[in-house]
Amino acid sequence: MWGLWTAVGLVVAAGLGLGLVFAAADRVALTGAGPKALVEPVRSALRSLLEQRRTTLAPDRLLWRTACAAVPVLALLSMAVVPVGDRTLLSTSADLVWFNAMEALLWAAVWLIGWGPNAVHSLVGGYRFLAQGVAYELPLMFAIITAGLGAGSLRTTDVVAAQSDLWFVVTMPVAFVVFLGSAAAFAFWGPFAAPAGADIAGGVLSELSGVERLLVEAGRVVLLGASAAMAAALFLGGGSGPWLPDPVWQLLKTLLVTAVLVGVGRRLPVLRPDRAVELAWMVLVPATLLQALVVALLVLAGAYG
Amino acid sequence: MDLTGRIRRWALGRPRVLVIDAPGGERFRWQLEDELDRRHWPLALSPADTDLALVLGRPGAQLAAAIELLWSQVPQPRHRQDIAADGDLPAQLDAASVALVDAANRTEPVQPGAQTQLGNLGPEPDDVDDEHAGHSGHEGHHMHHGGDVAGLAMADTAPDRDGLTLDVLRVALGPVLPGWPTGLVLTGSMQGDVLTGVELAWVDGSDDPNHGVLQATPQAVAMDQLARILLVAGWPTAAAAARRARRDLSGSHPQRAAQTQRAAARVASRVRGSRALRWSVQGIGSTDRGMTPAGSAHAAGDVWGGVRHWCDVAAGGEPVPVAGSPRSLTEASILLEGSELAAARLVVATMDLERPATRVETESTGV
Amino acid sequence: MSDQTTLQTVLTVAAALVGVGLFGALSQQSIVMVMMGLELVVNGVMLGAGAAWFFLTPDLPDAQMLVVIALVVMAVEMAMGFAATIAIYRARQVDMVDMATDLHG
Amino acid sequence: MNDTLLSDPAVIAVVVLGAVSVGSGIAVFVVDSMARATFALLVSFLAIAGVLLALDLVYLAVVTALMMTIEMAIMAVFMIMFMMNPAGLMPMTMVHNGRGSAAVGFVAFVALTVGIWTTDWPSRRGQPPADTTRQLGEAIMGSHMLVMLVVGIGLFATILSGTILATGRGRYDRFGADLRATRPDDPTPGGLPR
Repeated sequence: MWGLWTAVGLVVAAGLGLGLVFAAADRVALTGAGPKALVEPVRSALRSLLEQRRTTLAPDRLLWRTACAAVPVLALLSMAVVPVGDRTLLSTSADLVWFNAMEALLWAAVWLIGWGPNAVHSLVGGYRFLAQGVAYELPLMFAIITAGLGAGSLRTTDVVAAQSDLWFVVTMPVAFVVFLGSAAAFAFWGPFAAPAGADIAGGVLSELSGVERLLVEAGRVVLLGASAAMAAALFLGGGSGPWLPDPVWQLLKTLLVTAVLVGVGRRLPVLRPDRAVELAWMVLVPATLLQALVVALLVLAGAYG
Repeated sequence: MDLTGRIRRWALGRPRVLVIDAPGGERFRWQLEDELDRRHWPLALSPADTDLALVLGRPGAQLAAAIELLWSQVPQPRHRQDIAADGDLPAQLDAASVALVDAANRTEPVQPGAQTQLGNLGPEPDDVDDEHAGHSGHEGHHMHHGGDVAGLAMADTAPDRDGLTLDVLRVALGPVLPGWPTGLVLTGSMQGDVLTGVELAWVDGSDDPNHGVLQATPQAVAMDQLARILLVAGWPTAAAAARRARRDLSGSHPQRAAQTQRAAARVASRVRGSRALRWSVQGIGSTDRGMTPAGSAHAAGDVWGGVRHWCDVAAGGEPVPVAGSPRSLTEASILLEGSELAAARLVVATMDLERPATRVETESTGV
Repeated sequence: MSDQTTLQTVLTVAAALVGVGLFGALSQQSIVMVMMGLELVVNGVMLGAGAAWFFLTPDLPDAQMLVVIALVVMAVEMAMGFAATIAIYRARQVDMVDMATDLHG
Repeated sequence: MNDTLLSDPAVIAVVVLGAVSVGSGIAVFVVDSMARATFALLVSFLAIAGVLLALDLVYLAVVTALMMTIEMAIMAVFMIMFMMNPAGLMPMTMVHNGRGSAAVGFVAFVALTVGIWTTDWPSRRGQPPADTTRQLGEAIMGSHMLVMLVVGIGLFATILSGTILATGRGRYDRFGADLRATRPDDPTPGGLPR
């Protein structure tokens, strides 16, 4: 059994590491500068530390600052239920719901980042994020629950164990794709970056500088990294694989998911939220429900052992 | 050099740049953007995100005042530099970079201004106080006393498209925004993110006598417009590709002309062929309402039509006769009425707006 | 603390939440604020049910079901409250309970 | 079993979280700003979720946090829509009958507290299950299925009636008086080809 502080430290390190990997991959895809761009996230972080925090006219400072600090904390908390090896820092009987709840709490945080500074673009970004959040919450929930359904448990370690014969992605492709898409939506990244879009001068990020910008940006990439690790655990069999030890396999799968996510996400333009939201309600919700139905029938037929 | 100094220099080695181009400096802006792309210096989206503010050309009095206000919101460390068109561009950027590190080494107690965002820059500094985002009281009904707080007027209410009478905010966009024609100011009311009562005006722009003379092929101009649209539409990788193609098109390498043409055509067909972009922008700014004269450059009348048009020109296709294509501001403001903020930004980015040829004193737009 | 004292303390907290919520629901003028008061009352109910489950009958799921029902009640209350607010506002430009009572005039 | 059911740190956590919950519950009606009131309410809910977590009701705790956060975030939008002065830039009071309401609230609290402290609570019956989430799930799908059926129908009815109450447009507005329009006439078209 790990000591508590070791475990916390490991989760924080794993979260930051995965976030850094994601940020580096993202920067390479974005700038096309090759491997040299890999250090850019570190450079940006240092630059943010050098920068002054700024304020705006009549902001709600308490809520604003709290929300900025909450984003990375929530991302790390969602990392706490991601299985590393065959254990998690926090093994509850409802890990999957925990992961989802942290993303829901992110709503409140991002909304407040948009609201706090009392500025037009920022507020519009907050509105966009809420609309996006409402639309993608249900598909995400159904996607996560589908994995739980296949395993017959909400515990992530049970979900990984249930895939010893067959990876869930084979029978749950829709849930897998929706999970990754929703993760991008909750981190307002890639095609779902409308809340921080260039058309609203950076939206929720438009008034952030210095440490606060660093916190929010770090939270976003940590969430994306944690989601990639979670996707590997929930749908790609976690650490299972031949020859190599489990954690190595898990890391490889996580890196693969990261690469695919970045590669696809940076190939697309931002989807305008008013259109994407209709797609989420009218297509993704029924699609994920059907997916859950199919998996439920497979469970009844005994397909998952 | 001590370690901290070295780290500081490294950290600021890729400063985020806010380019402010006084009208008429397009060609020079292209060179600057190419140089920034070469150095991988990212473009800033807002003052909060800015390290370096580079001012191109000679801004007129009103634009200069707006720049001053914007500059007051940039957090330390920061550096602002006027870039001269006839100077050595890389040398000037190197100098700016050094000056930025110097600024970081000095610890100045200057606080950035407590203004809200650059979206709030009105044509006159007095207007800034009128804009006020979310904190909206209902002046129009119940026992509320109206008035203003912290110099900010409370919001008013007005009928909206859902039949609810909700708050409206007075907003002003411009004159400096990413992907926005510098010097253009949009004033209007906003409910949620829907703009009404839109009025457009140019601030005085440039003092430069060579103002408005852009020596470039229509193809390169179209590629520039495409880069702007893609930036606003949120497709940074394609925007960078368009900027690269623009550089090659405006360069003088006759021996590589065929290659340049192929590259330009590739960028154009990538944008044209993007289903995601088409799905996102189709129907925005549609002129179904019969506002646009026939024969306008925008075949389908919407942003996607505009994108296709610019792609055709940028790919070197036959230059579509653009009879009367630069739209007047009045025409544009009618088109923007009732559109969402994002849609308005896309429509403006797609339009080839007519700039006043000489200095114009804008009358007060009645905010 | 003995178990009984702990239970009583937790229930007292629940009672305080109910009291504060009642005060809010009765005193506030804005419909949204009234709803917040009601939510606090239900919050107290949830806490009480959870404590009762843990300290009294952990072998039965009934108290857990009560928490679930409390959550559902809150969701329904929210949804219907906002729907009613929009309907009233659409008709009368009113979002305050005092003014809504004029409706039967 | 000579030990108490809750360990000492857990008791401390429960008491502190309870105090936070009540304190932020009071703050809801004290702060000027609607934004702060909404998020004070959220803090109150999250504190209760923390207590439920300490009481080993993990699923309920997490679901409470999830649902209440979403509710509060949506409430924030409504508050901006409908509230005067949501940021509290101008301090103002919007209460009626404050004294009477306070009296009612206080009397309710005192009555409940007296009841709580004078009752001789029975001792714990039975043992908690190994997996509380499973206990709840089996109840929902088994012995208490009827409750969940009613709740499900109730929620469905809420979705329908809420939408009908809130919307200002019916199908005649969208498809024309004779319902013959092939494409609905909406203020914003949305992303599906319809």
